[in-house]
Amino acid sequence: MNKRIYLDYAATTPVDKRVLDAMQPYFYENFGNTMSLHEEGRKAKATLDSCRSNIAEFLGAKSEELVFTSGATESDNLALKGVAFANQNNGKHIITTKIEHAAILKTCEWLEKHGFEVSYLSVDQFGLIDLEELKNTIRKDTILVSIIYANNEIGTIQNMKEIGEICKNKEVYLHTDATQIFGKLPIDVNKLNIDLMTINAHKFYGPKGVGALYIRKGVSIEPVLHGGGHESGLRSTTVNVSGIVGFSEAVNIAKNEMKEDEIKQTKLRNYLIEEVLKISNSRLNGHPTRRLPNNANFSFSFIEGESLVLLLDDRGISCSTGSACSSPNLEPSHVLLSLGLKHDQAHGSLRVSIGKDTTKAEIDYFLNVLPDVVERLRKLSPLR
Amino acid sequence: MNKRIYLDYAATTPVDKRVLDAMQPYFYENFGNTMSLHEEGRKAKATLDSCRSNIAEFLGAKSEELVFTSGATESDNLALKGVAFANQNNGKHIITTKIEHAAILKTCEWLEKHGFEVSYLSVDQFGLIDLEELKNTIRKDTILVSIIYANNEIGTIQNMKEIGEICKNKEVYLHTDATQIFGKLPIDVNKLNIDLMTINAHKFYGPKGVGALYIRKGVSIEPVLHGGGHESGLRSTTVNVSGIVGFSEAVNIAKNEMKEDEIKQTKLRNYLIEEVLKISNSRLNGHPTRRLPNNANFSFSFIEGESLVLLLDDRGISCSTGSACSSPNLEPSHVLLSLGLKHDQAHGSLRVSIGKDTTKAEIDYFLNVLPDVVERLRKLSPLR
Amino acid sequence: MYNEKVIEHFRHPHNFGEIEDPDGVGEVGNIVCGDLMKLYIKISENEKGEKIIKDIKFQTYGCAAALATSSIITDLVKGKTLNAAMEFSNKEIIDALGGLPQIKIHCSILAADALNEAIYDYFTKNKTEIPKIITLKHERITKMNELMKEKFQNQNE
Amino acid sequence: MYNEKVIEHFRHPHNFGEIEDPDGVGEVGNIVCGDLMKLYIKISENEKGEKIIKDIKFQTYGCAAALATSSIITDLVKGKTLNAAMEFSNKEIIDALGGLPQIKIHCSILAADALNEAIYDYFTKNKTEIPKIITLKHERITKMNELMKEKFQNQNE
Ligand SMILES: Cc1ncc(COP(=O)(O)O)c(C=O)c1O
Ligand SMILES: Cc1ncc(COP(=O)(O)O)c(C=O)c1O
Repeated sequence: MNKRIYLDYAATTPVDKRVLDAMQPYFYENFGNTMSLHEEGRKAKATLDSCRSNIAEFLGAKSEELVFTSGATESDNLALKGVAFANQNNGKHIITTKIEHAAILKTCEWLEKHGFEVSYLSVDQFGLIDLEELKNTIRKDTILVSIIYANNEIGTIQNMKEIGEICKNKEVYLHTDATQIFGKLPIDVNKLNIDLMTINAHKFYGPKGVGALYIRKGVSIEPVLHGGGHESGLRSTTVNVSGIVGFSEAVNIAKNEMKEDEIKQTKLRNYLIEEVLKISNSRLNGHPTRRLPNNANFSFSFIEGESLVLLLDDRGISCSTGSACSSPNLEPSHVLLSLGLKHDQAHGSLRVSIGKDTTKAEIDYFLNVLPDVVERLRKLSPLR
Repeated sequence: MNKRIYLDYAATTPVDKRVLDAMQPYFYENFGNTMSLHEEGRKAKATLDSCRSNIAEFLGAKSEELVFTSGATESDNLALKGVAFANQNNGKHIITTKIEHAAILKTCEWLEKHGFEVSYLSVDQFGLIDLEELKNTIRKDTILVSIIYANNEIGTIQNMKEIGEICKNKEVYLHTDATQIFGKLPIDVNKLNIDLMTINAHKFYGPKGVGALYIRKGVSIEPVLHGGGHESGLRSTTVNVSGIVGFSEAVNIAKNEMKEDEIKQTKLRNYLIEEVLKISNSRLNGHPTRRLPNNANFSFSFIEGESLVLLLDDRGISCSTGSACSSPNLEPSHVLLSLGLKHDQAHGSLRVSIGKDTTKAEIDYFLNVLPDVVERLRKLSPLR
Repeated sequence: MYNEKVIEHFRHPHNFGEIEDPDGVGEVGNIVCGDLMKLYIKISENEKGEKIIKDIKFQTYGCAAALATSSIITDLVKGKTLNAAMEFSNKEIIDALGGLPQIKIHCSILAADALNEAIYDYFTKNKTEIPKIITLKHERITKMNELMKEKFQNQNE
Repeated sequence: MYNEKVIEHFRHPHNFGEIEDPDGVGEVGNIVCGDLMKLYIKISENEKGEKIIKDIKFQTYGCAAALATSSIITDLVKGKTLNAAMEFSNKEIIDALGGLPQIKIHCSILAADALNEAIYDYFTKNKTEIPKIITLKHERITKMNELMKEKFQNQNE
């Protein structure tokens, strides 16, 4: 293969050409500031409004329930800190899980330093939380439950409907980080009783640096970035119109192609899993069926993930050990440890995430190379 | 004139075509996540590194002293909250001015709610702070001074060198919001003894949604957005490489053309001011000479700014009353009131900000239309 | 932010200017807030002998919404009986304009207030008994005005 | 993040595998941390009658840096006198590799430690007196290892 094979769509995706095309007019033709009174400003504002309602509609939300941000990290920070500070008179207890993205976990750590108490729900071997544990953990002073919808490393999809019902019955706000699932599977915030939801654009063929937070009408929340009062005062800064247009166009494409992509990718992914598991001492991490259509995560005993990724890279294949964010980190994946994996299994993990453009030929090439590379590293290893 | 005349470059600028060209390859060709270990990731990281050092060099800073953000608002929030929380053991007193951008003022208000004390320096009729007042306001428990370098409404440029010396002698961190001056006039953070500096891209022909905070090595600061540990842990979220490439290209253009633009725009601006002041009961706001080369700000007695802007807009001219951010706000400009203007003068203000593409013909058209429009509104007004 | 109707009235306001010898003048708002409206009315009688607003003109200092609401209230009230005018509510302005941005609703209130004050002035000048509805509103308006003045005086210190 | 030299050693490591009948074996690091190194050495004498490291091989479980440092230490030490090898410092690895990322410096320490442990093992097996420099390092390494184990055991609970 001459072309590289990109199998790290969970880290980030290329911008779809149609998305870039849609963005082009908003750099210097329609470049206005949405806050300006004049025509350039009004045009920008109208564009913003239409993108907002387009994306909101896709979620079953109202236009005014969507706040644009710089990405999922900021949305997570806004959801947690914003709700925590705005509701601290009702209690200072927050519930999340042990398998959240760093954007949630580090924010929770910060909140703990600022007087909040956080409970971390454990997960079973497949990465699912225990609904009973959730019920029992909710207290009188619990103000927020935040649960990752589909995990970024192992792809496990939570039982969001049941979670939503529990939170609704207990009258506590439910936030979910839906970054990995948004644009891949349909979501209706009302059917699921979700109060706040984090999404971004660059995980489904939109541009980087753009995200949003869905905030159900009536949820009390305060801003994290203070300033000129944009986004109904919840997120100040000159609005990145071209980025939001790209986000909205990515949604348009998802509306039309999501179903088809899901079927195609699930099939490819299942084939991939089946073949990879033929390698001795390999295992699949995450849930066998309740998982993102594009995610596979493996552990190979006796070898370490970074080496594996770099040797695959040498052969023109791009994967990751876990989340891209934790790459320079020395600790093994907190997600895999939470599943009950031993440290060596957690160190030896490989995340393969496919995308719109992934072909069977690419997967076959990968399947051809992988056993080789695993074998080579095992030869170097003192472990047997 | 068929084409619209955009005289609101202080609100936002169109992206320079060369900037957009530079960005194009980073949407789907080089789209990697800077945190990924594989080739796509390493390429993205290398691009990020080279942009960072390019922009840092322009400021006389070291590469590792620059943290990318989503814009000036976020940079301001990071500077103030980050330094406040990291240094609260040394004191909880912060000094700023009465003429800051909302991104500073609203952040200060928030800090006041969280146990910090903020002193607001007054300014003279031209918008300059009193250096003696600054000296006398610095206390043992002052941890940060934050002063806007060039004001976004009236364009007044502070005596930053003297301010820097005072802060250095008193051993207190100096932050400046340089959003409006960056890319227009040369800045050397070392010569000016600036410890933290806010800049962004969209005010000088770069894309929206991208900014940076210069943080002198050794300054203690903590993050505002928590997550995967990007930007040395100071600002998490997948790095917006295409945006940063655009930012860097805007800097390249500024390096080459800043001087020439300054001369051209100052000349046009002076002509504009001279002609506008021929209108009866008009005045120039801000400093007669220490002002941004592209800024003019006027008050016209007996009429109100929004109406003026909208009637000019009808004639194809885009200006603003003050900062774009405060447009939907009913209060008159806090900046103009700080200069000692009466409420009616503050309400009747017009900011005209020119840019790279502004021509004398455009200014002449504006000068032709303006007296007419002022006259019309005065006819409607009960004030004489 | 404004709809076409509002912009149209702003661009081409109706009935602006002064009435030379008005029967009543209402002035509301203040410069400090950025909106000042002055309504002039001329009263006469119709065939039925009812008092009507024969003529009405405005002078306004303020934003586009202030000018548009001033313009449209003159349209809405001109030729109406005084009795009808006394019942006038700012909702009629909003409806006639097809809506106003939330933060500009106060302009419609201001215009309605100006009409009230002009009618109050007419009754005062004529030394007739002032209808309760007008006096009550007048008192509220005066009160509000004083409060605003106080608020902004403090701010200016 | 890695330079070419590191990547080259990672891609094509030198002297990997086991020595059948080694004179000393050093094993350091642990799976929990993600790096485990095993160095095998074979000792003989040169013409001057000095003890030399005749052969050296490694087996390593770990990241690219762990593999590269393992590979290069075998190059650097092979053929050296035992006395010289006893003075070996991880800086030589870093220099020979032309630098390592800050967070990977510990891999070079690990490799140097593995060498020390292999030499310690050689002296122990031969029941000769163990030089002070080797014993001191050995004690530090054992201590560290215990601390790490403790730390991670707690984490796993
Ligand atoms: C002085 C100043 N600071 C901060 C900002 C906010 O910039 P941004 O829109 O990039 O957040 C602006 C412009 O809007 C500004 O002029
Ligand atoms: C689940 C999840 N949350 C949050 C993020 C952070 O997204 P962003 O880079 O847009 O801040 C990511 C991806 O990086 C993610 O996968």
